[in-house]
Amino acid sequence: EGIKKIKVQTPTTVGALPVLWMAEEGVLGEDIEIDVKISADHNRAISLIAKNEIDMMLTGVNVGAKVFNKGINIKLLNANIWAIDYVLTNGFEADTWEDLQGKTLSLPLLGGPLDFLVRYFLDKEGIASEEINLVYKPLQNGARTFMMGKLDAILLPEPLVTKILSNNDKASLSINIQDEWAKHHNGDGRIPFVGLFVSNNFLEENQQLTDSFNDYYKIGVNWVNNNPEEAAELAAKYYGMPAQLILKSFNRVKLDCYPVLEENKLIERYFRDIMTLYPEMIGGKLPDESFYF
Amino acid sequence: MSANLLSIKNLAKSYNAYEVLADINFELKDGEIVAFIGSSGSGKTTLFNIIAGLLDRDVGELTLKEGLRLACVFQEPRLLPWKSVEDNLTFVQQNFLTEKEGAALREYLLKGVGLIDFRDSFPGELSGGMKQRLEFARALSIKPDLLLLDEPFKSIDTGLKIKLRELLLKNWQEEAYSILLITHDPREAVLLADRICFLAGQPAGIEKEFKIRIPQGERGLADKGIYSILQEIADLYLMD
Amino acid sequence: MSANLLSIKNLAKSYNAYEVLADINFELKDGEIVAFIGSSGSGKTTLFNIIAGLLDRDVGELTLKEGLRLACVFQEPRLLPWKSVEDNLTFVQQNFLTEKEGAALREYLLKGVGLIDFRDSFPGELSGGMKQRLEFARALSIKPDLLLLDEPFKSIDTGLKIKLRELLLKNWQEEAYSILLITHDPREAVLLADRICFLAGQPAGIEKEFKIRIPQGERGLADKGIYSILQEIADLYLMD
Amino acid sequence: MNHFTSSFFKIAVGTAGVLAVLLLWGGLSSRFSSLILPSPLETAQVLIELLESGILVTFILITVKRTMIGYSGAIIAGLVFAFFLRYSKFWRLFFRPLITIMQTIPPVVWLVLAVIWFGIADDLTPIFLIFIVSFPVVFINIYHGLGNIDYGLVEMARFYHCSRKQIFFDIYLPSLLPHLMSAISIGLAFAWKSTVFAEFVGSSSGIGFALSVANNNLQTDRLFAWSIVLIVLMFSFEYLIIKPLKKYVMRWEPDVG
Amino acid sequence: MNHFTSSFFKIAVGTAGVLAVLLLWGGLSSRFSSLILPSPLETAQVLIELLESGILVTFILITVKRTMIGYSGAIIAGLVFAFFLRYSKFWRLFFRPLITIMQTIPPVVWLVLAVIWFGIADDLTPIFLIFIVSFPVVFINIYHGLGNIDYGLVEMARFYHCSRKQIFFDIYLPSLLPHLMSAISIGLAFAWKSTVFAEFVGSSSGIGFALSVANNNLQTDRLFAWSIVLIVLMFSFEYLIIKPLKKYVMRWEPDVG
Ligand SMILES: Nc1ncnc2c1ncn2[C@@H]1O[C@H](COP(=O)(O)OP(=O)(O)OP(=O)(O)O)[C@@H](O)[C@H]1O
Ligand SMILES: Nc1ncnc2c1ncn2[C@@H]1O[C@H](COP(=O)(O)OP(=O)(O)OP(=O)(O)O)[C@@H](O)[C@H]1O
Ligand SMILES: [Mg+2]
Ligand SMILES: [Mg+2]
Repeated sequence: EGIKKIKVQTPTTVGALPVLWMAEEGVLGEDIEIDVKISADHNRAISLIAKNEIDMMLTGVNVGAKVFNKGINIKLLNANIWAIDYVLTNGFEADTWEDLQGKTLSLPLLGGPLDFLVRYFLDKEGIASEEINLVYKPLQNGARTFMMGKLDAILLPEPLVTKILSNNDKASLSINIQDEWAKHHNGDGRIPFVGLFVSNNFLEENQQLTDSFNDYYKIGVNWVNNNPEEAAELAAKYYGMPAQLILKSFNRVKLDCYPVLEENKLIERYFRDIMTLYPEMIGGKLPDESFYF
Repeated sequence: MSANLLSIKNLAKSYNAYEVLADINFELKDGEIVAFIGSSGSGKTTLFNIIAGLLDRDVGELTLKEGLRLACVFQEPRLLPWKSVEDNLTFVQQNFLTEKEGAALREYLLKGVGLIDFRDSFPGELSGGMKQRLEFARALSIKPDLLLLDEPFKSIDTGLKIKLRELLLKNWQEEAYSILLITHDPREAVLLADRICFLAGQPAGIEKEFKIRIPQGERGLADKGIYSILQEIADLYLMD
Repeated sequence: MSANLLSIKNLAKSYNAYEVLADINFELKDGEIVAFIGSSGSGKTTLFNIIAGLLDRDVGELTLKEGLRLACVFQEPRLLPWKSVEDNLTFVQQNFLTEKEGAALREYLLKGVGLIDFRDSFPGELSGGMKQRLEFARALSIKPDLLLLDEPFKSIDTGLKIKLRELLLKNWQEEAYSILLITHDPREAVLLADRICFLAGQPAGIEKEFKIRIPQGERGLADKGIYSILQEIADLYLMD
Repeated sequence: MNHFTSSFFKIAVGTAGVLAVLLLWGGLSSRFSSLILPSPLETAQVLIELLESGILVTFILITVKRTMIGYSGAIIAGLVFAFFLRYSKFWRLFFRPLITIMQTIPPVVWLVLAVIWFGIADDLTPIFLIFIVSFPVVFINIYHGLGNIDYGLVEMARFYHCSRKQIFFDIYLPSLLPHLMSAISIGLAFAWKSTVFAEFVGSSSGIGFALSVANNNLQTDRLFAWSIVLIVLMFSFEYLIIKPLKKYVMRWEPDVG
Repeated sequence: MNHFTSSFFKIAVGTAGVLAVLLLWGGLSSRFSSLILPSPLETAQVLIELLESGILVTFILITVKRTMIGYSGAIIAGLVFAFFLRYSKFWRLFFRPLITIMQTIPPVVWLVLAVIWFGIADDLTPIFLIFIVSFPVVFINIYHGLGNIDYGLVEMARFYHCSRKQIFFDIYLPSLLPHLMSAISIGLAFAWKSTVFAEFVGSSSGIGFALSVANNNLQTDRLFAWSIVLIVLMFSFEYLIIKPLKKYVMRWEPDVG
């Protein structure tokens, strides 16, 4: 009685560490409880938020835009992960996309963000996408097949990158997706991967609470960046990964929050590029301003 | 005492296109013993199954006296394999007799058919004749008003047959039930029945009826009346 | 002509703790017809199943003449429900007769047992006695050397019984097979067999053997020799 | 009732059931965004799109092919193992636990093994998974059916010197057929599902792959459209192949009620 | 062979089969990184860690509870529907296609529906999925078993005025029990699997959730450790509950060979 619950659903992403920190620390006060549900299923999160059974979710920024455009009543509170993906190669080094010509590259999802990014870069560099043998495999399967030496290259997010590198001598870190992005965007390599979304229903009823949630989230981001060891412990506790590994992977992850205007500009830039290749990825149109907080 | 237990009018039955019975007319009085004979495949079991309500007739009327308690010895044994010999009796008794009454009767009947030592065996552990005797005991175990017996003495040797026949008649006198008996042996029929119906033809009907007026106890196969009936029946069989 | 088709020495059998047969000694000569009688549950089927190789004996020796062709009428019908009447015969014939030989014999036997009109029916469409006759025809359909018959005349009326007995003996004269017959009816035994073994006791043994020297064709139930054997058997049944 | 009205009646009642579900679905869907629950109409539109694009037929053929290969393998292996284990006590004791293990290992783990064994071969992984999932179902049903065979008939056949082949074809097979048919129709649903699952996680073609793309891209209407395709396929198998086969196989059975 | 040596023999042969697989696994694993195929030893270590952390027992209890609830529901519904559909032609025609549909709809789609119906409830979604997946298996097996009942016995009982209750308990049930037992043991494997699947995708607790986390983190050793847990659970059910029950249920059957 009297205790208010904020229900947040998230996959096992670094982007949720600030929320877990908030929940553990009880930063919102004694009468507010943050209930974090961990599940990899985006669809479930979306249905739940549409039914008002959860209040917030962490998911891909593009996923949020897409469901927003399809009429689900949500808002982006902030985007928080800006760097996370890398190309690993097996037994050879590749500095550029040209080096991957004639090779097999595994991507997790046809029409997903990583697929978009690769095709975007190939397009920019004038390489036909047929020149690289693109195969689509779920991340874990792809990773294992790569470990078996049956793939030339694979595009992976952290912490899988660190995990593969520390288990496979032949694997080398070849292309930094963020650097590639920078090449085409005036040296700014920030890509808005993961966002924190809130249901408008919750927002309307809890304006102030949402504001302070968002503020604390940003404090949490700083806490994670300043206390990587403790943050890694937190991840180990909730996600079941070894803390050492997560700690190591932090070097290749950019968790940050920016002032609203700057953030929105970066997101719109990303969405515009998406619109040129895979408009369906964000629901066929740029989301209007009510998408942003 | 002479109300009709059963009356059948113009009954007919066929399996698909194969006509088995046609135009059967029959009445059974209270306390009567009637035997049905006729060659194999003539339709005796079919008629019985219709009377027992196990098979639907195609046309005709069949009236059973209200509240009639029927019991039956089936031609192929229908024993519950997962119940012991005694429990196979208990199973059918429960709707007719009290537990106490039932237990006494079971004891009496199992002794009568010589299965008392096997009361706890399962049917799978009985010989062919023993199964047949169990069927027999089960039919008597509900104190029926009308007993339908389809080859009850099959696989049973003469000595035992006499014992069972005596058991049947003793009960018949005490309980005053009626009996419809199917048998392939005319001698059994003449020794037991008041009336014998001979089923023949294709489709079969009751071709001939014999009445036997000598009291059961006093009949012998060599008696003149009995013997001539047996002769007549033998002729009928040959003609069919 | 008098070699032993079958010889059994000191055979015994029990089901779990229940001893059924003990110390059975028996020899069968070529061309002989032997009947086994004995009260229900005495162990006749058990002994047959052991001879047929369907059941293992516990102790004792059993020798069949090499290459002996056995046929059997089982006490409970064992017909293939998914094969027609005629195909049930064909099924067992295929390992013994050529197709042509087989077809002629099937025709002959189905006529003999009165099932020729039902050759295309399935066993599920036959009456009890018809199934029994089919079993009978099947046993004869492989031209056996030794015929094991367990109650072959069960559910079969007198007229038909006489026909089947004639069929059996006619074949017996032509084909010169031996027969082991189980029956609950001593009259059948005395009319058919050269020798009758009476099984009794618990565990059962061959308590008594009767030899009948009158040729089959000339026997009548009222003959003096036959009659006295029947009397003796009746006494044995009563004592058991 | 003559034959025409009776079979008309059958179809009518069956259709009524399906219609009831459709109505329920329609009613429910009006309360949700199509992202969460698409309406039957939206689903039908997607279905037509898929049909026109040609992808429907292509993927159906791929999935059916894989299912047939994997499932025939499972049926044959199920038959062989069932006989083998029923009649060899040693191998029964030896293999029984292994089959239980096979049944219990979750599909994700099989996928790990499939990666090891088949690498990137696109067809083999789904076929393997179908086999793995449906083999135990088929096996257990047949094994159980073998236990129900009237042993008296087998004894009779042995008695009359019938060869193993004759006993197999004239006694075991006809006795088994009803069990086999039900094993096959139960197993079929699982075979379908496992093809779909395998394609879902480890292939770049077929209905399961289409479902996975639809699922990841939040195209719930496509998800439903592909499910409808699966349902229609399953019905075709049941009513055009299995049902008539069953009837044929049981033709000797006198009809009861 | 006396009783002791015989049951010793049984266990020895069964264990031999399992050992053979372990050896094969051990041999194979030495050739791969533990990310791809962990060795039995590594797996055992993880198992011990899980046990010590207490998470093993917690998750087992959660998963077993869900499975039991969903599965008992499926068995009861399977029984009821099987009887109902066997004896009412109308409802048979009405429901038969619906059950086929139920069998065919892929689990991902059920998950979509589960979210709509049950929302966030952490337990209900797995329970629902178990029910949905195992109900058709149980239903079809029992329905098929009902078709095999000796109708002569039912007629006999009707003839002797036995009530429906008596007929049910003294004829249908004993005739059905062998089928029921095999239905239950076949279905159980599916019930387990569907609990695991449901937890895998839509829950934050239970063995399936643990598997999903392990899979996401590419912790193949944990994946195997949890599979072992599942296998042990399945064996316990089979050999401690179902087998003895089967034996008891079939005690009237004279032993054949
Ligand atoms: N499977 C079994 N398990 C236990 N006991 C059995 C089994 N089969 C038969 N028996 C017992 O063995 C005895 C002999 O049986 P068998 O069938 O040989 O008798 P039979 O002489 O053929 O009798 P009938 O004339 O009634 O057919 C019987 O007392 C029976 O109870
Ligand atoms: N289910 C069935 N389908 C088709 N025909 C059948 C069926 N049952 C019996 N018949 C046929 O009906 C006829 C009569 O069968 P029924 O069982 O009544 O004979 P019966 O007089 O009892 O013979 P028996 O003395 O041999 O037992 C037989 O010719 C048989 O072929
Ligand atoms: Mg009859
Ligand atoms: Mg016998």
